[in-house]
Amino acid sequence: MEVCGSSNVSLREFGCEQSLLSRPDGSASFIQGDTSVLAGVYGPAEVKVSKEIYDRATLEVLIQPKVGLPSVRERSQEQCVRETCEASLLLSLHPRSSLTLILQVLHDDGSLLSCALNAACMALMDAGLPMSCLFCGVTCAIDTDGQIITDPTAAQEKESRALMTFAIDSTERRVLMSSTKGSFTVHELQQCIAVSQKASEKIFQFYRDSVRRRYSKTLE
Amino acid sequence: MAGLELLSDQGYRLDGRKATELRKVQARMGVFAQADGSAYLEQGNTKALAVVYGPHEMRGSRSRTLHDRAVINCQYSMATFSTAERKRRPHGDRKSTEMSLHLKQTFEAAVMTQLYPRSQIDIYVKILQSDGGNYSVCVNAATLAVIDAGIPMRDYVCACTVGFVDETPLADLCYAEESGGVSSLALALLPRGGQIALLQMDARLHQDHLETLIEAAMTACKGVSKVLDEVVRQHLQEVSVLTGE
Amino acid sequence: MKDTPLANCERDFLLKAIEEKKRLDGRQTYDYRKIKITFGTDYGCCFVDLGRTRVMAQVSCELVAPKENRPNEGIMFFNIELSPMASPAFEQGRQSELSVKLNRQLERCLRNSKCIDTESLCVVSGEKVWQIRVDVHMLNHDGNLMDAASIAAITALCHFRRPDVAIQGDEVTVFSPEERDPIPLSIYHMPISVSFSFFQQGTYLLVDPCEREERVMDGLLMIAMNKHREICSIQSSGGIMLLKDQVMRCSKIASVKVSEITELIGKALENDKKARKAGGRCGFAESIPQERITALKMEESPVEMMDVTERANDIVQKAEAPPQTVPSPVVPVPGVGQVGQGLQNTWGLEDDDEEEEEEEENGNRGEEQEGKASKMEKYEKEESRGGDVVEISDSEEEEVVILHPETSDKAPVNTGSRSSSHQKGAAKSKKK
Amino acid sequence: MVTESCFFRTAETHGSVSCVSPLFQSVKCQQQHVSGSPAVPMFSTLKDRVGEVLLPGDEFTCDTDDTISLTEHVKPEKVVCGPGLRRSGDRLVVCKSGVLRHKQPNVFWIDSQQRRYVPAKGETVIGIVTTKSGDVFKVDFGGSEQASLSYLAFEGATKRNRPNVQVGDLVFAQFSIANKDMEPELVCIDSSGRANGLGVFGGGGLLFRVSLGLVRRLLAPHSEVRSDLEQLFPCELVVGMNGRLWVRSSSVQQTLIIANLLQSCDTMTAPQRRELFRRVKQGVL
Amino acid sequence: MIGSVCVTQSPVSPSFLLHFRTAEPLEYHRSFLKENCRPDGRELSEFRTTTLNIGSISTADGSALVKVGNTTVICGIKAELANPTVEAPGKGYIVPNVDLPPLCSSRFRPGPPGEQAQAASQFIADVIESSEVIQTEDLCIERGKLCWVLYCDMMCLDYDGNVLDACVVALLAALKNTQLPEVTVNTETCTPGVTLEKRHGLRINKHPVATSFCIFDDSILIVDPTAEEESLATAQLTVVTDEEDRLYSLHKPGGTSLSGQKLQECISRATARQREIQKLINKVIHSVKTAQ
Repeated sequence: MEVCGSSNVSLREFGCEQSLLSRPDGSASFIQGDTSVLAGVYGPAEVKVSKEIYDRATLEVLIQPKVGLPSVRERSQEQCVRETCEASLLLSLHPRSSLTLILQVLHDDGSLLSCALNAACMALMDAGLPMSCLFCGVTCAIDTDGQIITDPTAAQEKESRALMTFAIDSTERRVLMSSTKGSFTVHELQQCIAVSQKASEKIFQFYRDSVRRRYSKTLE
Repeated sequence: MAGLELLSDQGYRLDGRKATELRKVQARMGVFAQADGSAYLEQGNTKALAVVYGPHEMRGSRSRTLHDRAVINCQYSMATFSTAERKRRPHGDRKSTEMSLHLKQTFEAAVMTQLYPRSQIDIYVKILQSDGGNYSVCVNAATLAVIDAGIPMRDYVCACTVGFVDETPLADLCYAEESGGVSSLALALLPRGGQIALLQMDARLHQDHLETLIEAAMTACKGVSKVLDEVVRQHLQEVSVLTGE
Repeated sequence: MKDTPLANCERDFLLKAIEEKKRLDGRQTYDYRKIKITFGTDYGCCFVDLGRTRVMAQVSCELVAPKENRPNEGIMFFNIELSPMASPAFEQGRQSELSVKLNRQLERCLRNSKCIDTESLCVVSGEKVWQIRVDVHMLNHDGNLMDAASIAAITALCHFRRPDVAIQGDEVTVFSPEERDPIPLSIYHMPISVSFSFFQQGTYLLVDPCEREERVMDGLLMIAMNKHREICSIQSSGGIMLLKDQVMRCSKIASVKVSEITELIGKALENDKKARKAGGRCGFAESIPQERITALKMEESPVEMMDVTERANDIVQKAEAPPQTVPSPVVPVPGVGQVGQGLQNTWGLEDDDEEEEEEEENGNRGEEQEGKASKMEKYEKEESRGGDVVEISDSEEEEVVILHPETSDKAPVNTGSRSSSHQKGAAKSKKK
Repeated sequence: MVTESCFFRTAETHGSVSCVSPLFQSVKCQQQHVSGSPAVPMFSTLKDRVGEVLLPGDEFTCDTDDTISLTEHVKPEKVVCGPGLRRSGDRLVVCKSGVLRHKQPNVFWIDSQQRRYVPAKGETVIGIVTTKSGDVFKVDFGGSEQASLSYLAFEGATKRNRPNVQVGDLVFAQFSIANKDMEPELVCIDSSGRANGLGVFGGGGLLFRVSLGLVRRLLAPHSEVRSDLEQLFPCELVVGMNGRLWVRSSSVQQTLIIANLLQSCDTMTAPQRRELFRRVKQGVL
Repeated sequence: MIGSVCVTQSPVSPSFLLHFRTAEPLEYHRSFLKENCRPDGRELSEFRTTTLNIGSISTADGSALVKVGNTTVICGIKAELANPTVEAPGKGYIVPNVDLPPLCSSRFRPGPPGEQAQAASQFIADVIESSEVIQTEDLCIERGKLCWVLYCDMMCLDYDGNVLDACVVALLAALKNTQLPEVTVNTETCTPGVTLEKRHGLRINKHPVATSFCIFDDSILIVDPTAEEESLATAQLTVVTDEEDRLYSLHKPGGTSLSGQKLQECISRATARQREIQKLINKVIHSVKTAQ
């Protein structure tokens, strides 16, 4: 149960580029090791009458896999990302309009859902949509020896006994979204949550650094 | 297809035609009474039926209305029994959707759409029997149907498929030739001005031969246009006899 | 979502500029925008930037049964996905005219031109062949999607490596990249599409139109060619009327452009090969332009693990332990059981209503209060029966409160909510 | 065409830009009502961080027993929050990423590089007429729905004398109604019925898009970008708050240069920009 | 109990309450939650009555009908013979599918499965995979040649919230009820022979049980939400656990954030629920056996 050997408990090299596409209102690509996701946001824009909600904006999330057409797995991930975004966006400020978030998987080398969440958050920020807080995704794997591995690669994911992805909010560092696979104990769960909360600090700091860098030339 | 010799040493093709010879074209206009215009056309063994409705008010989604000209709506379909193997989807697959698009594009160029702003012209074409040159036969049939409907056109649009074998262009390919791995080129022409309304080519061909092939296609189209012209004149004569003028 | 409409003044200005041989981004009439070719981490993943147009192609393979009429040939499948990311006008999963056009043109350009040796993809004749699938994703639409897609697709095909296979008897073994080096596809030639847009009834002609130019053009001519000056496909689209001379002129320009682009692809592939050989990283992290202020990268960093275990233990220990005993379910008839007498459903089971009642008569007053007090700690064996029990019927029509008198011996039979017999269950717990 | 040969029409009609926008007044944070404490702490913490980059979720709380309040003891003050700042209980929460800006005496807002426009009453935008229906034109201004513009909302327009506006024309108009729950409405006249620079555009010129941040910088009272540009070519420039710019100059070439220069301004520092402008000037002249 | 008493004592008429509920559903629920109870009389951490019926569909190889309050889910299991996949020649496979047809609620439209149904199917598939409720090796008859495929179709007949919990119970009970016929492979002809008379049950390794929660107004946790509660909630959460207190899923698709402590409370409640359901299933299964 003890967490030792901190070598596994690290985040891979990560990077982000905002506003890289000309058409969407907001875009970002997020890279964790070799895993990479491209996100584009349109909105607030015109909404289809059938999807209109009178007191808030309609958010649609589309996840495009790299090969083939979206399947049930993507649908379930879309739900996770959408509801996480809905919790942090102030949708009531743009009633009767539509927001569309498209996530294109560029490469999957583990921790895909967390990378998608991070890309989504950066793209929403780039689009300037009002948000009550930021969020980030952290994936933890537990290997067969019970060791926790943060931000696992695809190979590590394959060998792990359990895999958990959490979305953590930036204000209180609580769990916005949780999606797990495999079996684990309560202790392991709580440890993973605690580790993710720690890791989230790093990611939020990274968000801040990249936004700061971006505005560095307009500070005057 | 090494076994098939598409062009014999004597210069004859599989079905005994010469290189530049067209297949026999037979056509009738005004085959349906209720449609605004209709035509049936046979070109060799390929048989097509074209029906035109309109110009009429916009139907379906009004958002497609163009305020300065008419919208042309084409649908191409193949009868389930038209090919050797039964066709599962008569229309709606990628190939036939593309064919519909090509027909639409051809007739947008030829029909004087600016005379009918905010309206719609429907052109439906069905292949009853397919033996090569489907696109060309459809265009030729549709031209007659449009003329039958009395819709003004800049000129006849005539189409023909040509192939290229042993440095020789072959006019009006049949199915055996098309599938025999010939470079084939489909061309829709407004013969009087020599304007190309659609140009489509598949398979490999050296750039230097392009001109010869286009030339051959244009000649073939002009040949088709003569036949169509005769059909139209004959039809008009019959009609005027019937109406007693 | 609708695209932004085009204003009349934009149209007029663009046409006027084209007449003066000026283009929005300062290009000449026959110039391409800057083409950038990059590769992903995988084999067969290629990004093409054509100015601001951006597409990604990914090649994948799979063992499938061959088509009946071609038992010795592998299958090529192409799919261009007009992702809504590229333009607000694109919708997911809809077969638009544009999508049909692009898909067919790509098929014609790469499949019908027989640029790939499909016979080499046959594993067991008539049984197993490789299906090569090319997915092209449009990421940003700034005009001339076709050329970008064709460059991306052919480059990705050149870059792709399929796993090696061995056949022993009727057993087919697929080797992983570690076991045996994957094999590139055998490609005969590289067809590349070049698009020409026509303006003012064909008077003016531009190569590589951008999105705004596409919106004012009359029509488009796409010519696919390889560097041996062999035309692989020609397609005109839009209601234009071309003259033969124009077509010939376009084909000449195309041959020049194609040889330039082929060279560029060759260089890009070469560079990538070198980088991979040198063992350098060639993933996406390397592709982030460091000089841009919109981009930032952070090195691998450890996560602070100081008090994680303590925190987790703390939470687990502080939480209340789950109860050790739980109420037993009621089994009125074989095959039917019930637990949790909190609230009834409005349905009765078809055949078991009559027998059910007797089973549920073993009430017990005191425990209800106790269960409530002990909050989730104690689950009693049998469901309890309260004295002055208040029960709310769950009918949808009205939220009425029914006050039941002292429990009767027998509950009413077969009512919608099998009422009073099921009182508040002992499964009483409360959230703090 | 409404324009005379003036440069920067918008800047004149619009006057001092962002702070007059009612958007600012609409999101008011009245400190004294919130917690009863003097507003000074909040005010000063806000002021301390002006020019910093803030992210959504960042908060300003006012501690009732803040010692700073002693140093600056003044009467309770209002803090006016602009875009990107929201009141939530007794806190002020940032909801957009960008740079915190301040304008005397007590206006604060977040300056971001957003691209999608959200309409605000009183702001002037460049719109494209998409349809004529009944008594109104529908105008696309790049927001979440189309705005309506009445036939009568033009200078001198009457029931009989309708303005000559075609589908696809550009209009320079001001929002008379803009809130999240209603269809936005545009007018091409000011309160006294005069055009005052608003109206339909004449022929020619090029329309292009830039970020909303750049638009605000162009419209600022002493805009450096604008003064740099003034030295380059004589041109007409119309700036819509919705990120649309319209430019017309003596030749197609010059118009294209100006458009490309402005589009690249977002990612340049002031010296870089001046250097580029200088090079262009030398190259062209 | 407190809530219901409080309502009876209040002088408002039932029709007022009905209108209140229709016009201001959120306020209506809040007024109950303030008193730590819910409009249907339950306490915050109380489940609705769970009724289980096993083996009601004789055409299926295993079946179960579960009712949680009004929510009704029926699960039928059909076993078919198939070839194992190339990747896993020694395993059979399980194909779950959750169907939310238009008949169970007006919120579902005819046509291809909506997002909720697809997400539910994925959730069930994940639970089966994570918990290894059945060793897929058990389903293999002859390595590389023949195996069983279990098609587990869960259909919702009446939708009143918390469909995931009901699905998991129905699936588990149906699996326990499943009797597969014996299959022998003829070594000479390589054709399988099925003996329908000789049947045997599946080995069930684990008893995963799901417990769903809703969060109201960002703070109040309630268990087993009804459809109305689900639509008003700010977040949903499902915990899956087994008899050994191992967790198989902590599925929270988004919504209001929760702290580790709150999650722990949910897990404790889920553990109690697991005991309850396992007992229920065992007892019902036992009753069927003794009756035979």
